[in-house]
Amino acid sequence: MSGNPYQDDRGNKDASITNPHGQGTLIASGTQVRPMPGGDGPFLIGENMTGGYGKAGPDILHGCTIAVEKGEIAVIVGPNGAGKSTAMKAVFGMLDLREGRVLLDGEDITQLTPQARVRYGMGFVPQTSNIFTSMTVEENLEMGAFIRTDDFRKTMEQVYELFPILREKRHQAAGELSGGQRQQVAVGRALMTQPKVLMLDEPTAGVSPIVMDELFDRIIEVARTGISILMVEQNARQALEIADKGYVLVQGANGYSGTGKDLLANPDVRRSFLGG
Amino acid sequence: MIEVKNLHRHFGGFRAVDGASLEIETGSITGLVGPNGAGKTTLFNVVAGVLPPTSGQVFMAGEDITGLPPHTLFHKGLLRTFQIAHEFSSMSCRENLMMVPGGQTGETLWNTWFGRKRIADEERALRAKADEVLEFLTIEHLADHKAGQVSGGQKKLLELGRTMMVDARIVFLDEVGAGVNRTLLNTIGDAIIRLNKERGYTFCMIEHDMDFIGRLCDPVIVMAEGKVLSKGTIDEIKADERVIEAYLGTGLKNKEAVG
Amino acid sequence: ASHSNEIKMGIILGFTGPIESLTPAMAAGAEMAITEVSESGKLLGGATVSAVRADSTCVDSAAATAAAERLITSDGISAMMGPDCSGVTGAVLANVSVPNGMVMISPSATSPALSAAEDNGLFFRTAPSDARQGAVLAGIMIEKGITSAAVTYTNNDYGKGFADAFQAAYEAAGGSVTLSAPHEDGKADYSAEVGALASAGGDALVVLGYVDQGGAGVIQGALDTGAFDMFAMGDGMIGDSLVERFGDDIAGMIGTAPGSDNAGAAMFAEMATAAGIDGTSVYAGESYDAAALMLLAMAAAGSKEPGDYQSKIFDIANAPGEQILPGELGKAIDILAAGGDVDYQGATGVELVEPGEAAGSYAEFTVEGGALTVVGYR
Amino acid sequence: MDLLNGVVALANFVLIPAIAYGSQLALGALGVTLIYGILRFSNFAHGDTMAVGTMVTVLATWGLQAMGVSLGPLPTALLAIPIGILGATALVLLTDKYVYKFYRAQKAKPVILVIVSMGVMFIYNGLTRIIIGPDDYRFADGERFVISARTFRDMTGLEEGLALRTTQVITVITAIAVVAALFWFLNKTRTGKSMRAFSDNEDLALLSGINPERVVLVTWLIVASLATVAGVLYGLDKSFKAFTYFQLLLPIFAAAIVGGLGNPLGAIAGGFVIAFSEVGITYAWKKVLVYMMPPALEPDGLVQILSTEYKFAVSFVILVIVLLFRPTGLFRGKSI
Amino acid sequence: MRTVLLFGAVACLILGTGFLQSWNSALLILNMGLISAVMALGVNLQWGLAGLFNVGVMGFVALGGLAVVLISMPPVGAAWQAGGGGILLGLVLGAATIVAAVLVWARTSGKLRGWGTAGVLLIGMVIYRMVLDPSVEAVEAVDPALAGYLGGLGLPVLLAWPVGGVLAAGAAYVIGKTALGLRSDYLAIATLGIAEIVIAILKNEDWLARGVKNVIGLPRPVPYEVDLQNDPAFVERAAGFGLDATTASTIYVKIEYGLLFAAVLIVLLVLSQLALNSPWGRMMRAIRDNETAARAMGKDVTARHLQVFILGSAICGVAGAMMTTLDGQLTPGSYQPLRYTFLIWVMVIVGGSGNNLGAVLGGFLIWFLWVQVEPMGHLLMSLITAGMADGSWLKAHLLDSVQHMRLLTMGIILLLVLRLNPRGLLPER
Ligand SMILES: Nc1ncnc2c1ncn2[C@@H]1O[C@H](COP(=O)(O)OP(=O)(O)OP(=O)(O)O)[C@@H](O)[C@H]1O
Ligand SMILES: Nc1ncnc2c1ncn2[C@@H]1O[C@H](COP(=O)(O)OP(=O)(O)OP(=O)(O)O)[C@@H](O)[C@H]1O
Ligand SMILES: [Mg+2]
Ligand SMILES: [Mg+2]
Repeated sequence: MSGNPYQDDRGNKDASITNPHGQGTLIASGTQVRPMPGGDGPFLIGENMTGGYGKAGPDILHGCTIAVEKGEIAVIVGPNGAGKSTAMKAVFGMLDLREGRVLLDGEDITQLTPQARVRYGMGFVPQTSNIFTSMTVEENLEMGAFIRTDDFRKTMEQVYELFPILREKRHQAAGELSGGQRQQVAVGRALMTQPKVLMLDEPTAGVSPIVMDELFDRIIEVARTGISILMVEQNARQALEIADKGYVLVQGANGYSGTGKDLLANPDVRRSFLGG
Repeated sequence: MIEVKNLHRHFGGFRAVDGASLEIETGSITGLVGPNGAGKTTLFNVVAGVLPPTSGQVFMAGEDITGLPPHTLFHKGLLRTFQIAHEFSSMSCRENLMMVPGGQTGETLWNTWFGRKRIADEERALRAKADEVLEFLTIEHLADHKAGQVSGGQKKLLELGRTMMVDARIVFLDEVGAGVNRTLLNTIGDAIIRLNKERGYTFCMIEHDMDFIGRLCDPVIVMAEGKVLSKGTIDEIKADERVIEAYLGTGLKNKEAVG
Repeated sequence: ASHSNEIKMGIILGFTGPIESLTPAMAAGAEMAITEVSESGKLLGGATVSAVRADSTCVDSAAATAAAERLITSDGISAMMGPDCSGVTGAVLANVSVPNGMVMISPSATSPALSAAEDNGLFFRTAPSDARQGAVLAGIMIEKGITSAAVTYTNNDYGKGFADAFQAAYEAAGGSVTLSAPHEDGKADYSAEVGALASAGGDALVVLGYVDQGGAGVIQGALDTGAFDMFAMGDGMIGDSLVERFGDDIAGMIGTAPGSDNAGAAMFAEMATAAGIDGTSVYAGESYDAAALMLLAMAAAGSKEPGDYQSKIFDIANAPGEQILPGELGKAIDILAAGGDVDYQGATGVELVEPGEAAGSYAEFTVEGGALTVVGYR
Repeated sequence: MDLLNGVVALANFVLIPAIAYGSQLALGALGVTLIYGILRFSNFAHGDTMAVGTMVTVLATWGLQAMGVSLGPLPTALLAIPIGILGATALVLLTDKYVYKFYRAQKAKPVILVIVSMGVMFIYNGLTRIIIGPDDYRFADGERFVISARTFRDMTGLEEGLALRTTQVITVITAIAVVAALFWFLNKTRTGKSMRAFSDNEDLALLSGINPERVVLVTWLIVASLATVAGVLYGLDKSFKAFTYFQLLLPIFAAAIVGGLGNPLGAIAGGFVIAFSEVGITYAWKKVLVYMMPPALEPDGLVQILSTEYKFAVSFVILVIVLLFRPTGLFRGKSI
Repeated sequence: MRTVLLFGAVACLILGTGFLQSWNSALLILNMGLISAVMALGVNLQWGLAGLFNVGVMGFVALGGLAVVLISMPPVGAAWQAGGGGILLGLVLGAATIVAAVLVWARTSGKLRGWGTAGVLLIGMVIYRMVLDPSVEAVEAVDPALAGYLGGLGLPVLLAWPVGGVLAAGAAYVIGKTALGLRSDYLAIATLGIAEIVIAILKNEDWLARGVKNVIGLPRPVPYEVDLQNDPAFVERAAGFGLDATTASTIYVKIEYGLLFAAVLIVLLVLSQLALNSPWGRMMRAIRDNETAARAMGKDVTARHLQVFILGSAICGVAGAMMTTLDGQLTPGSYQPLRYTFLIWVMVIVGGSGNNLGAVLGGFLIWFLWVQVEPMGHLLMSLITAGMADGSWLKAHLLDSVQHMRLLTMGIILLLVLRLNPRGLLPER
């Protein structure tokens, strides 16, 4: 509980008056619909980000910087509560930044709403509740393509090729799938926007090893098509294996950063964050 | 300790648990693994009384406990933790622990009015015990923090701590490892082993992290498509062709080569 | 000094609530009497009389009690005209009037139960008890050869008491009631009630409700489904909106409401028209009479204290004495001042019977050519 | 012949009124269910929203009538409905802007919104009464009947009459049309699907580029229109009285819940279940049975299962029974 | 500190009424405020402590009112002779039918189950009606204008207060058992419905409490003003205070009522506070925070919810009995959800949900406003319309609408508090 008095429902579960199903938690920042001129630099960068939840909440990020180049994979690791998910949300504009800015392809998008960022080519798969459970798999994918006005049949075909199980279950409600299958729907949905950057928050949490390997493979494949990938992972070793760049977040600030291999080789990092 | 006999749980036409039978020996730390959608969580929910079974029975130490509600099972010594920590967020960590023991004098309304003295004594004892547990979990400094405001891993420790407030006989752990930092996970693993050794708790845990399973569990039960696929030590499981095909995959070998 | 020369009369009526369309004329009626006396300058050595209005809501006893309490304790009234509906009247009587020793005359509380209320001789009404109206309505129907009827009443003390009285009288006279079903006012739908009443059948549908409320809804339903085409109605239904709404669809209906054909009624109507009020509106005359009775009683007792004048009300209202009609209040005060005796007739031919209520005379209405007309008195 | 009389009596006193009443409830319940599904709370102010929409329509109707506009046999109010919808929409959107939006931004829990809607209910309640007053107003004009009982009797020579009111026919037709349109809208159009997505998972909808404020706006628009249409049809059939609309809240909620909250189809079914149980169970079946049964078996009582006083109790008991056996309502709740 | 200040402010409001209007009015407001505070306390127990959304407060209040009639009115002998036994037998049969139906349902299975249960219900209903109906008719025929019901037990009226609580608790048990036992919690609609049903029963079952014919002249726990006025000793004492007998007696009676009500309020308040600050309260907070976890930690959530629901409802019942005692009559027609359900909710929310003192404060404050908004509205409207031409349509209309300001004001207050002070004037801890 965040201590927000407006969110205090006193444990009420009365089905005849309230429907907590699928209620949002994200507080969208930003007001504009167009990016501002920015500067040069990496393809996507959250620079010196400082901020927290709500208007008055404490800062959770403290001058944290995260960047990813075109077609590369960047991985964020760190202890629980370090602010990894928060950093992702900040990059996606679901959090008010008190300092710092976010640049995409050289344009300043700090003031954009999340919807607008989707239009500018960002895709995001949250850590939890990342599918529309009451809609069919196909409708989930359609919703991924919500902002597109062109024909998205082809992209959908590609997603089905990437995740064949989804084609089988296309007319089934996504809520009836198992954890791993849901994860695939979630990534598929994000791919439907044809993003330039795909942001994944712990895509492999609760996924069996076989699916995890599969997912990592797919992620590499996606990256090869020129899409930049920014992801948070607790399966840090496998993730850093495939990462071009790695960040270790500690208490909302950059702890270590470097290429995936560097971090794996760093004894400090191994001991403190990768479990030896 | 727990015996599941030919258990079924269907959702509409879908058979999430489809005739699973398994036993959890007293004093063991049993691992439960299996591909996504194998029905592990569903099985857990049925055993813990959250979902009623479609058919089949569950026994605990020879007693039929099929379909009993969670709170009754708790008093029989069957406890569970949650995959996503379910702390009492507006209460302090200490209170989170103090509320656990059942049958407290002060939980009866009448006594809150006319049994103040007895309650006070009991509370003192409870408080001491809670502090002890917090110390065991190395989070004694958080005793007065609101549980909603501690970190995710600490919440998971708190979950475990609750099982220590009473004499649990069997504890079900649902993916304690998912989303937990590996360093912290090791701490939790240690705690589990100590509880098992020192207090004689029986554990049954769902987990996907084979290293973690390997370190703690013996035996390991593998589920697939609602049925029990195989059961054995971690090495037996890792060698089992059916398990590799259905769950582990061949990728495992590469990974080990890397790690 | 000015204190002794000022008399306030509380007028507590349901300005909001189910009979809010009747109350403005009632209040105006009472105020006519007040103005008349005040302007005569003869009462208690030229005291001015003024009215203080308060809302009884007709249904919410707590609100009515609070309002009455305020009238007595903070406005300092010497007499109370009202309340209107029987339920709140009982509450105000028990909780405010009796404790404070305030005389009250209700112009329209017609529940038979009030006859037995504990009142210390403080409570009177210029409207007759519904027990009598039930008998009158039943009598008219039997005379017209209607021997079976379905009854629907508004589900409150007025409706229920009225329906009981009607049924008893009707059955005693040889009629048969096929079904007596209540209807709630302000409800969403009356199909169920209409269906049940229609199924029970009968030569006529007796509607004992309010014209601004569910009563009209039931009639509408009965007309629409063709379940009944003959209607009989009590006083709560007699109002302009009845014909506005149904016109000749209910031609030939039978209606009753308190009223009399004495000379006073016509005089009152004339006076009222002059004052810009509808004098034929139900209970307007009763309200005039209620106010007048209390003022004359004050004159007779030579005091505005309720305890002093309460015993005079019977004397004023009944024979012997000189008959007093509306507009003759000044004359009456003169007679009283001279030690004479008056027999107040007023707008409704007032005749009080024990324990302090009007003996009752009723006008019989019907709808003819799209207009509500009086066809006789009983 | 007797059989036919029985059928006609049944149709006249049970079927037709129940169908019309059921449609009115269904339209109301549809609005409640939409808000429940998309904005996630039960709107206690819905009855009063209906009242406001209808009030504006009534005022506009009077205006039109004063100007001499008429629709011939149809009620003039139909012409005024768009104005009513406009009024209700304006009020509802203003309320959203100054009241609900704040709580949405705070991600307030639904039950807080329920309480807020209670406040809004008080305000609408007062507002309607201040503007038009608490009285009963009638604003129906045009031809009252498609077939009146008398005409029917003359036509067919049957003993029993059958009355069919214009408003009843309009109500049923509108209800069908509105429901069909709503289904098409929710399941086939992009905006509709985005509303379902929003209802399912707000955060993810945001991430898919769906503009939440737009979804909310469209929802209020639909709800205000539904409320106005339901309210006007109801008022045409009966009459307009602010208090009655508040009273309608209970059967409307019951209908929405019986059907399965959040499910539009359920709202329709629920409306009819409630209406038929209210009218059917308290109906005195004697009239029908007299025709149907051989004279020897004719009942002497009224054959009324429950007296009309308890008609609401009936719908409530049915609600509980349905929930006991189908905990989420007739149609599984939540599938907007 | 804040608590003291706010209570002080409300006290000032009531005292102000005393000085500006009259002490009788002030005491009347105080007494109803005390009753409202008790109601708010009950609702706060349910909502504040357990998040139970009771929208049927009216029903429980009305049941409390019924208790007053059943306990304190003298029995009507003739009615008992005419059909008392029959009615009791009928009720027993009715209950037996339901029990039998439940048993059949529980013991049988398959096709037999549905039909068997239905059959038992149908036959039971027919027998029940056959026994009950003639007795009811007979009872209602006994002097319908004055009696027509069985009357009460003729016991002291104060006894009716706890009995009112018991009646309400009984109803709450049935509702809670049903609604909280469903797979999801459907308490709101269940209470909304049951409240209407309770009122319907009170209105239509004349044999019980005269239905809509009202029972007037209920016995009192305090002396009658008239008796005081006739008591020379009292008159003398009143004169000592410089008061005339009438004023003194009315004030005296109100003060006595006030003391009785205050005693009830204080006892309930102390009991709730004790419970709240104990392991029981901790358990309830845990349940509120996370039901699933509490369940897994061995707490019987449904039973606790049921307990709190019953207690809260019982308190509302007690308050209802107190209110009917104060009114001196039972008028089923006057129970309106806006006044007896939603207004109580406003009190709790404005006062501060979860905080018992807050609920009490809300009870006083909102009741004060409910009573005083009308005169204040008058003033306001006169100010607004002062500039308008006399006799203008708008002016008349606005002045006519004053009584509707009440609802509007309550709504605005609720919304303002929810917006600016969402935890209420006195937040929980
Ligand atoms: N909606 C929220 N409102 C307020 N505080 C929040 C919210 N979500 C997270 N926090 C706090 O922000 C901090 C960082 O949380 P975050 O979810 O970013 O951690 P994380 O690094 O992703 O951890 P994990 O690995 O467990 O997912 C935590 O202390 C958490 O309690
Ligand atoms: N409430 C439900 N309704 C319908 N199907 C369900 C429901 N709950 C689970 N299932 C289905 O049952 C199957 C087993 O689910 P379960 O959650 O037990 O899998 P699991 O073994 O825990 O998988 P994972 O490791 O991915 O969590 C899945 O296919 C899931 O879709
Ligand atoms: Mg995270
Ligand atoms: Mg699982």
